[in-house]
Amino acid sequence: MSLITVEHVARIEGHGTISVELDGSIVKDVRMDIVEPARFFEPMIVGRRFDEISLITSRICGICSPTHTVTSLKAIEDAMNIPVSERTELFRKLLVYGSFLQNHATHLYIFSAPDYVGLPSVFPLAETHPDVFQRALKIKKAGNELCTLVGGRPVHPVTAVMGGFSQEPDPRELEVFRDRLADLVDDAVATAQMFDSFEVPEFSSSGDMLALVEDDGYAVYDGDTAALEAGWRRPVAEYRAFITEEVFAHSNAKHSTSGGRSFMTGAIARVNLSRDMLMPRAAEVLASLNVRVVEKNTFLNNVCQAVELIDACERCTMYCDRLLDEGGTSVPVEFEIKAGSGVGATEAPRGTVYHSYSIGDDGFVTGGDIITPTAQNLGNLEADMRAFAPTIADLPYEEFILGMEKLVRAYDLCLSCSVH
Amino acid sequence: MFFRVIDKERLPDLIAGLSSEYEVVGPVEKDGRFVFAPISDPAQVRLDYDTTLLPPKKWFLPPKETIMRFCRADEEVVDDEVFAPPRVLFGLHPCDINALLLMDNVFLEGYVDPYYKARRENTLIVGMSCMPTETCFCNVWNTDEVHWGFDIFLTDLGDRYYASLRTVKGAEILDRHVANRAVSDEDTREFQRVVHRFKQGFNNNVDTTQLPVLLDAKFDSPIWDEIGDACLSCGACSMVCPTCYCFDVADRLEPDQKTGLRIRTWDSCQFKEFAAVAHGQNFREDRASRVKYRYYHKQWGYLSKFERVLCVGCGRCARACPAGISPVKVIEALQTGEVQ
Amino acid sequence: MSAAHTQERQMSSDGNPYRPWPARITSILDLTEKEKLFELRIIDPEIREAFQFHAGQFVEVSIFGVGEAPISISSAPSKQGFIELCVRNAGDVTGALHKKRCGDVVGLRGPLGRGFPFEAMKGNDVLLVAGGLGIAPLKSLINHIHDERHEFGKVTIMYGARNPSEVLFRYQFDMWRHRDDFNLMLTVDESDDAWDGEVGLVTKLFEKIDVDPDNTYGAVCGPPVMYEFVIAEMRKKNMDVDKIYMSFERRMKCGIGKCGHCGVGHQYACIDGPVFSYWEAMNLQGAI
Amino acid sequence: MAPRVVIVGLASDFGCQVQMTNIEDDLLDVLGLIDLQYWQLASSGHMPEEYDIAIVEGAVTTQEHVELLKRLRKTAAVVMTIGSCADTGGILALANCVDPDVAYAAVYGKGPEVARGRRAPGPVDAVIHVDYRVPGCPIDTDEFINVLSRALQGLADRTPVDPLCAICKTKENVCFLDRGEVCLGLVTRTGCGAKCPTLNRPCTGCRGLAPDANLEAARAAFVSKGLDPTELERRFDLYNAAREVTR
Ligand SMILES: Cc1cc2nc3c(=O)[nH]c(=O)nc-3n(C[C@H](O)[C@H](O)[C@H](O)COP(=O)(O)OP(=O)(O)OC[C@H]3O[C@@H](n4cnc5c(N)ncnc54)[C@H](O)[C@@H]3O)c2cc1C
Ligand code: SF4
Ligand code: SF4
Ligand code: SF4
Repeated sequence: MSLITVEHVARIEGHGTISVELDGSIVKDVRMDIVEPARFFEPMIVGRRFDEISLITSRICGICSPTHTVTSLKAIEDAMNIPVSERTELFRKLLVYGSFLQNHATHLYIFSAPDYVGLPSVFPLAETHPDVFQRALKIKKAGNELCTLVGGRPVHPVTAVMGGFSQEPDPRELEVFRDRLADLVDDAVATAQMFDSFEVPEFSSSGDMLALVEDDGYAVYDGDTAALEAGWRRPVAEYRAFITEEVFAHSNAKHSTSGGRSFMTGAIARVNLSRDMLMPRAAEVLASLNVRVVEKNTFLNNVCQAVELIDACERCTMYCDRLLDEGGTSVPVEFEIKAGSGVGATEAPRGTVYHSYSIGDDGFVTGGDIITPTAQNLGNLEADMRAFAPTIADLPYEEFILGMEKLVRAYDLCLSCSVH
Repeated sequence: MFFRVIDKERLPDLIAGLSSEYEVVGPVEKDGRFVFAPISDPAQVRLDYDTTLLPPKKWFLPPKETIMRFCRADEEVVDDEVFAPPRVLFGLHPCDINALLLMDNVFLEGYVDPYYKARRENTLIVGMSCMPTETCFCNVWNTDEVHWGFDIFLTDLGDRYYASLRTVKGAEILDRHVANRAVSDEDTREFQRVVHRFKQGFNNNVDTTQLPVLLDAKFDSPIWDEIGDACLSCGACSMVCPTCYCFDVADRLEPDQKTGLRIRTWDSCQFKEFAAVAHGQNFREDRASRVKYRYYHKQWGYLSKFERVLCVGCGRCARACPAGISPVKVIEALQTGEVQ
Repeated sequence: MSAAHTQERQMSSDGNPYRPWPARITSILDLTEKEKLFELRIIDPEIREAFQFHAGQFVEVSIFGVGEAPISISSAPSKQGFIELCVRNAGDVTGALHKKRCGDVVGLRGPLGRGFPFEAMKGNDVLLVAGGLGIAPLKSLINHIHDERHEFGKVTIMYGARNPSEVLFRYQFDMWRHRDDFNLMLTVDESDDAWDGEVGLVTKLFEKIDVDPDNTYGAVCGPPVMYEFVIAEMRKKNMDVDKIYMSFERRMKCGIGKCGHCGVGHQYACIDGPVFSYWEAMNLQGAI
Repeated sequence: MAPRVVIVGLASDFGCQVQMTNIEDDLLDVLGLIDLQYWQLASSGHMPEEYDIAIVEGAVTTQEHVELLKRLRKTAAVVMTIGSCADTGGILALANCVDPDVAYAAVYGKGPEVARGRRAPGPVDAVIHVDYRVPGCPIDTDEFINVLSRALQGLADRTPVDPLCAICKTKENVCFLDRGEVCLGLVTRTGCGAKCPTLNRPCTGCRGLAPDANLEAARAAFVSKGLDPTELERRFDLYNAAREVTR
């Protein structure tokens, strides 16, 4: 028996180790050890005031901080029954999409692409393929600047508060940005085509796929949870009933199952469940790619992210237009502090994130629960790893490792999120 | 000086007219208070403002300004051009105009500061009469009146303005952009009545006789420790003060480290490092000595050079200080030996 | 007193007094572990010729990317075409300067400030007292007196350093030591075997001298703690408060009376000083 | 020769490392100044034996972190921390306010002990000496480039020591204290350009206590503005629960 380990897998957000137990070339066991230290966010928020919670939970993840902020605000607004304006929702959507743009560009180009072109990092591309490198930075930068425009800075937004925004961007800047987003569509299309051209192994994940869905749109900010294969659709408030979390000895992150089965969440799940809701250009490009209608090849999560980039650019252009044309206000609504419990769910770039809190009548939090996409994905990832490893076990060591790393990276893991 | 009268409803003509030739900066509302900001529409201008958050000094000495660009390899300045667009500062109260005159002493005497000078030369000043507020004490320093340092000064007579024209340029732009007429005796009588009412409106009357003596004699007074204990060393007072001019200079390299900028930023004598030198020596280490220095310099140091006190009684520091320290309170404390 | 004594011409050719002139380092001498002596020549010949200064004045040395530091001119005003700076490595700018090599270019602004009243001192005895790096500005004065020795009476130099390895300008002292028209006294706080001079604080040297109070000028420069004690000794010798001169070190950013950092009492060290008479200094609250 | 740099993450949300990638326009210039030898977030490869500069993100929460830091300190000539977690313990130190066993049970229930060598979260300088710091949650990219530039030139650390209000004034914000809202700018280390107040949000103290802050006077100022002075400490805990101050 021998044990292969890849410690602190590079180019993923957070610290994790791949372990493969081999008996000759027979794969005995495969694990993803999450060594990222626990940070105890859930107990940490207990005893803090309702208006500090989104500041704290934003720090679960530096990449999806806009999503955590928005989800956290929604959960507290749900608990205290605070409605927000449509304008506030539009700005929040821009914030979430800003993090999609920046995250997908980072994941695709900085984390994943080097695997497919045989490089240790993206930096050498700056010289060999300056156009690709510049495109990566252009999309990423637009994402950051969208978050900055709306939230005040790229990481950990400042302006998003309970019931609205502390400040709105200058309409002139919004106008400039709208044009910039419209411009970016072509870069997103080129990204999708590039990832479509990369060869990926034939593979089908055994788990189900879960994502938010809405009747009238590509669900990102709101919606119910739907399961692709199990076929159900349920309100997010019931998430505790359809997602079960379990603790495993080798991992500081918990694993999730739904109905006893592992599942995947993220771009591939969203595209599978809501592909009819994509914006025109995104839909058109998707149709032209090699991705099949119901696609369960985990490796194609990358292509699905690229399709979402196109959708995000188109959609945000539309949102900017609406914000510029329609009036309304995002000034925080007046509210009364009261006791209650609430749930918020949003699509983070890498899957659905759930926050739920209970608040006492003094406005201080008495309990909280957070499930991040990566925590949901880990069980499925290990199942995929177990299924995939034997198919490449006879490859030379380096290639075997690269194959496993590619699979892991396809999930766009966020390990610090997973151990929050 | 020459005088003209403008009907109140015609004033927007003047602002709009000036906007065609200059960048016009005037008082506008911000979150319930006022700031001097560029005007795009005469209706934005709030001539009923009490005082602005920052004084007009930022238009001459910006909070942060690149004074030169350099190239590191050959230790050479590549650019020290001053950007000074033609500008009108509209609606300045007498205290703020007087403050600029005090700043002029520093920046235009001795070594001339080319950045300040260029902006000063390219800026026209239109003054505006005001009414005293709670925190105003310009009466104490005689800075409630202003006789030069502006191009036009408008005194509000209710339905019309009494315009004092100090410069050729001022007379010219007034004539060009707004209907005006000669001053009648009644106008001048009304002007006197308004000024009288203004003078009656002050409620701060601190005794400033022999202030330099008081400051020197009380240099070691425990009063300063008491004030020092209350001070947050936050520097808010210096930032909002129209007559505080201290600055810091620091170099910043561009990310490629090849070229860089020499940047000056507003500084404050209330900051701990302000008087620190090498080898751990700091001439004003404790808060009390720093607070004391601010008042000492304003009311005696500057006076010893320019024969005026470096304060115009605008009251901004009193409003900005979270601990409520103000010139009036400090002077009173020195006189009575008690901090109120 | 103030404005009249300061140099008021705009320094730089384009009228920007903040803009340094490029100057080349033409020689570097290691004096001690921490101090080096730099010889600098302004590159532009016209400006180089026009550069006239008084002992006690200083320049702002500029290293782009790092900043500026005020440094006293150590060479004599009578020597033209170059200046000497004795610089201790004390931080960013001085540290960066220490890393420079002969032939490198730095920026220079000056001369700045008010120096010693050389003209008024003529015809009198002079007592110069330096502690540590305080010898840097005084050396300029000593050199100037040396060049016009016949104009002065008795010249006494007292110089104290912490230990023999920190004694600056040894080569100069060795020269002066053998002249009988300079009374040179060196002392160190802690001696070593090779030291043949005095041991103890510089104030101890006062026991050994006689002063004619009616016509002696004093010039003092050293660390802040030194002034009080040296002046007490001078006062014991009945020297006049307005004939004792001292140079002050303060934080400076501009050197031309704008930035406010060097405020001392009601004056600015950069334009009203750095040299003040003791009478003036007594009137500067918080100065000594 | 460009200095060899390693970038190391302890317990954190990676936000500051993400900010380091967020300097898109200057990324290549900055990378050109250094010889980047190890950055787990962005590149495959192993931590080298030798390097000159170690950039550390994250709070110290495990014994492994302590060992790692000691190794870094021995090897690197310069240690630079980025972000509140590394600088003050940051948000993570809030967990110090909760009994660790209770916290553990709340997250993992009765499950097996997986959190290795847990320690109360704290700042890097509680373990090793730090030469340069970029405070803030997250770091400001400009400040990061500037501090890195100073480190590369061997210039002194100039982390600001004064509170925030001065720069807030230059932004012409109406003071939150005057609006009856708690703002921590009075005691928080300046350098962020008063980011939050300028976006109409009170400062929450992410850059830590200004070394020259006057807490006593700040409490008095709160009282005079009709605010609860105990809120100053309570709010300040958010990013600074690991601080040692006399309460
Ligand atoms: C008139 C005059 C003449 C002088 N003559 C000489 C001379 O002949 N020879 C000589 O060697 N020296 C001389 N000095 C002293 C010299 O100017 C200082 O040692 C020098 O300015 C130090 O600059 P630096 O950049 O090297 O050090 P800095 O990097 O400025 O550091 C020095 C110290 O200053 C403090 N400091 C500076 N800036 C900051 C900041 N932004 N924040 C916090 N702390 C800060 C710190 O305490 C630091 O330790 C003179 C000074 C004056 C005023
Ligand atoms: S000291 Fe205060 S009152 Fe005087 S001018 Fe400055 S801000 Fe105004
Ligand atoms: S808003 Fe906050 S940071 Fe700004 S001045 Fe007021 S207390 Fe200071
Ligand atoms: S204002 Fe306060 S909370 Fe906001 S970035 Fe600055 S220090 Fe941090």
